Amino acid sequence: MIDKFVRSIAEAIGAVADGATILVGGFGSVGQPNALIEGLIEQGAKNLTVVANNAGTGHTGLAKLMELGRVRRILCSFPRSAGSVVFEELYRAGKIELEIVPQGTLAERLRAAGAGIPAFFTPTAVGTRLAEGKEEREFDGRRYVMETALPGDLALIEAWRADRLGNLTYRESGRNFNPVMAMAGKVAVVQSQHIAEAGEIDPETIITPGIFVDRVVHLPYGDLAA
Amino acid sequence: MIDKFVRSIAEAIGAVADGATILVGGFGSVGQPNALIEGLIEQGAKNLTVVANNAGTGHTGLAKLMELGRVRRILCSFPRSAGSVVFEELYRAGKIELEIVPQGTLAERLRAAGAGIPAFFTPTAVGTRLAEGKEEREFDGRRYVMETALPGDLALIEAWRADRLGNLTYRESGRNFNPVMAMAGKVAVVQSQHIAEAGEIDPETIITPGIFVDRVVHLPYGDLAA
Amino acid sequence: MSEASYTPLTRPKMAARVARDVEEGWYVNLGIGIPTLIADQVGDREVIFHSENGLLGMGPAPAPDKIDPWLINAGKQHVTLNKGGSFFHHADSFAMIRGGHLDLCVLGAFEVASNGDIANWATAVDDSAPAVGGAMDLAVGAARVWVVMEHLTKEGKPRLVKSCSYPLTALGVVQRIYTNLAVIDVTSRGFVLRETVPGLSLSDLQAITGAPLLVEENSHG
Amino acid sequence: MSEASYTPLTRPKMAARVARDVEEGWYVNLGIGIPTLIADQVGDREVIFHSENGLLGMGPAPAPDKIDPWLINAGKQHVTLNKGGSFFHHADSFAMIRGGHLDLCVLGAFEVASNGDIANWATAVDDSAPAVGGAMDLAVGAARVWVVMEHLTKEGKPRLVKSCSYPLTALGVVQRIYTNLAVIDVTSRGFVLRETVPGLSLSDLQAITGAPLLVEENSHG
Repeated sequence: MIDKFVRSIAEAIGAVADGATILVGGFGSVGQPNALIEGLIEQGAKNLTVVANNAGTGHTGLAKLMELGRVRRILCSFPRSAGSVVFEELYRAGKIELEIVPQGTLAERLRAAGAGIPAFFTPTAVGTRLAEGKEEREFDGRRYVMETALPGDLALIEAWRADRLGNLTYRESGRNFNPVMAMAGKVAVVQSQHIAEAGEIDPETIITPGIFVDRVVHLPYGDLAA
Repeated sequence: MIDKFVRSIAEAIGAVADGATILVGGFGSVGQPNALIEGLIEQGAKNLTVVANNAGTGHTGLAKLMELGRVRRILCSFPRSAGSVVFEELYRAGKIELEIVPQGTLAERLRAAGAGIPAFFTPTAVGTRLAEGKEEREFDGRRYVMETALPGDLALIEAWRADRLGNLTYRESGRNFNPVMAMAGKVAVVQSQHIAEAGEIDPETIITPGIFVDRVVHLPYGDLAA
Repeated sequence: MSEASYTPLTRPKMAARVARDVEEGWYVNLGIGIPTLIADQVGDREVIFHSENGLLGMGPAPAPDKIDPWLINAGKQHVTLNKGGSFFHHADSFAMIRGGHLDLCVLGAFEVASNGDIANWATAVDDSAPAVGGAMDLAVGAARVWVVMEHLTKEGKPRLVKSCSYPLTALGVVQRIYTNLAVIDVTSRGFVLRETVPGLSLSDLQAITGAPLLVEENSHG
Repeated sequence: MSEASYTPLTRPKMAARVARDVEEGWYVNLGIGIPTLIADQVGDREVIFHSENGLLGMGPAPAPDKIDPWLINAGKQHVTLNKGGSFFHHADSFAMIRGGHLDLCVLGAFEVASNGDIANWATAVDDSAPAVGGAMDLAVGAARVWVVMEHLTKEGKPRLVKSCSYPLTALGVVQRIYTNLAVIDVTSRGFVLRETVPGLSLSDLQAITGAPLLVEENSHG
């Protein structure tokens, strides 16, 4: 019988090589796989590339991973926000590389990686400094830049509900980047608030089918809305 | 108040210009907008380009539209199937143009059109006669062909449930091409088996948000499974 | 030519002025800042608000005791979902944006040029780590891109210019600008003045605008 | 060297032979024809079957009185959905395929070349309107592509060849071939024979195979 549930965060994270690319779900504080990020901190891999919408806040989670000097490079759309103190200090000190990616391009590059599309054209960023060095091309008289797929070695996902097959649902704006990152990660691991029996989630409502998911750890740290 | 419901098939179809490109949902007989196809037949537009997975069977629906000489060109992945007699006769007689598109490339070209992506690269069809004349390019040592977006002037969609805002759900394998065609159509019109009040469909389970939908006609021609 | 002879619009009034032009049935994305205020000003018209983090049908802020921590907008503020709203993931959300499905996007800006270029993400060329978010996608994707901003910077420099000095967000996309002093269309001929606050003359406005303001014959100046 | 000295596998036995190599937990897409028969042969192993028209967790055909007309597979046959199955649209379905998420795809074929090229969609170069369906996507996308087919055509010609004569479906993708006579791996050195039906010698098999068959030292011939 297939059973993607594992008993610990460490087991979920598994082996992560130095230099790996880690995709981290979430937008703002919603849908962030905080426990898995802690697990990655524990695990110890370094020289990481992190792909996330934001560059962490305060001194926990992503910010802590960066503060520990474990992140060589970060790709995100919104690095600077209230509380992104660790990132900003590292960046000013030249201790972390940054690639700013427009939010829609970030989402599409992740989906492309998951969908076997190595590159695509987008009108976003044409003529701006984020298009510098990128191939440009016209279609029907409009200018586009070419963007490439952004795959990850490991995707850290937060879900609302999961079953042993790895089928996932999310909650409200907690969905955000999680489904495309689950697709784009060579290995996708999930922390889920709730668990369900196989067949309990209506097959019409599964957002991430289990084919994209490798391991799930049940972390009922509380229904924040309850 | 927004109300995308219309009272008749004719109203749903609206004005269709000669030479228009029509996207027709469905895979096999499931999820096919049969009533809307009839409406298009009634409406009278000719010299049409049709995009559909199959090229019609028997002498009804798409086959009838073709038999009436209204289709100049068809793009599909599976033109020849049991009962595709009308298409085959027209094709042999040189009275219809055919572009065969691999099924996954067809789906992706439609999604691209809906997502503002003018072109993308895919490994599908590399080195085959379906890639003849197409731009080829290597990424990381693997060969890919470039495919372009496939937008439609009008998308004909079959849904299971719809509300006045045009939010849709589908039923089982009736989903197929319908969601990507709704995205890719400049105008998307829907025949829906069931209707719901706004807010009645769980917002987590809406497959096609109303932003992609223009008009909906309620056609309770029977829950086939009941 | 006295400044006292006219009253600039307050931020809520600017938002209200934009809201007047928003039509029922439109799908609209509102940027952070003044644009956010527009949602409360559309009155009885049913307008569907999109938030790029995966919401359609975004409603107003909840009462403090009704906050749902899972429901935030792109500005990370707590919001609600109206009946008939929906949730989707980021790639689908930006498919809506990039695919031209939004009827309108209203953005704030540092500068708009008379050719429609907009600069609204990086405050300086040497800003080392500016946050672009969804601004570039929204600016190129929506069917209509309107900007709402103060007519002048805090230092008194024009924000409507011949050519942007800040790093660009997108080229030639802005169609209309609402400031605290005027409504200006961006046309193939450049800025066309549509209206001003009462008491403000064209010449006074031109003096604080960085590019020529045209007036069409049937304009309601 | 008599044909009577060995018994070719029947179609169900060919399917059963393939099924033996399918591992629990794999996500598998089965082509039309013999591959379809594999699903019933995996026994107790939990294997998740994908159908390109938007199903994961496809189950067996329903009893005639339990047919659900909305639930068909890519071959347009009525099927069921196992517990834990899911529905999705065509672009998501082919994202699974093209994105390399399927562990295995088993296809029928007209011909397979010793470099892994497969021809399985158009029966002749001058076939004017062949139906490709999802064959080209499946052939390039799955992590493993296996072919199950008769060793010879009805006319007695080899289907394992040096170079395909039929229009190609994909280049260099086939990893293993199951015929009614043998199991053959496709390697960088060409066809490597893994096993034959009892009583069939390598030389007899080579005589009806269109490209050299290698045998590795530790092969179970």
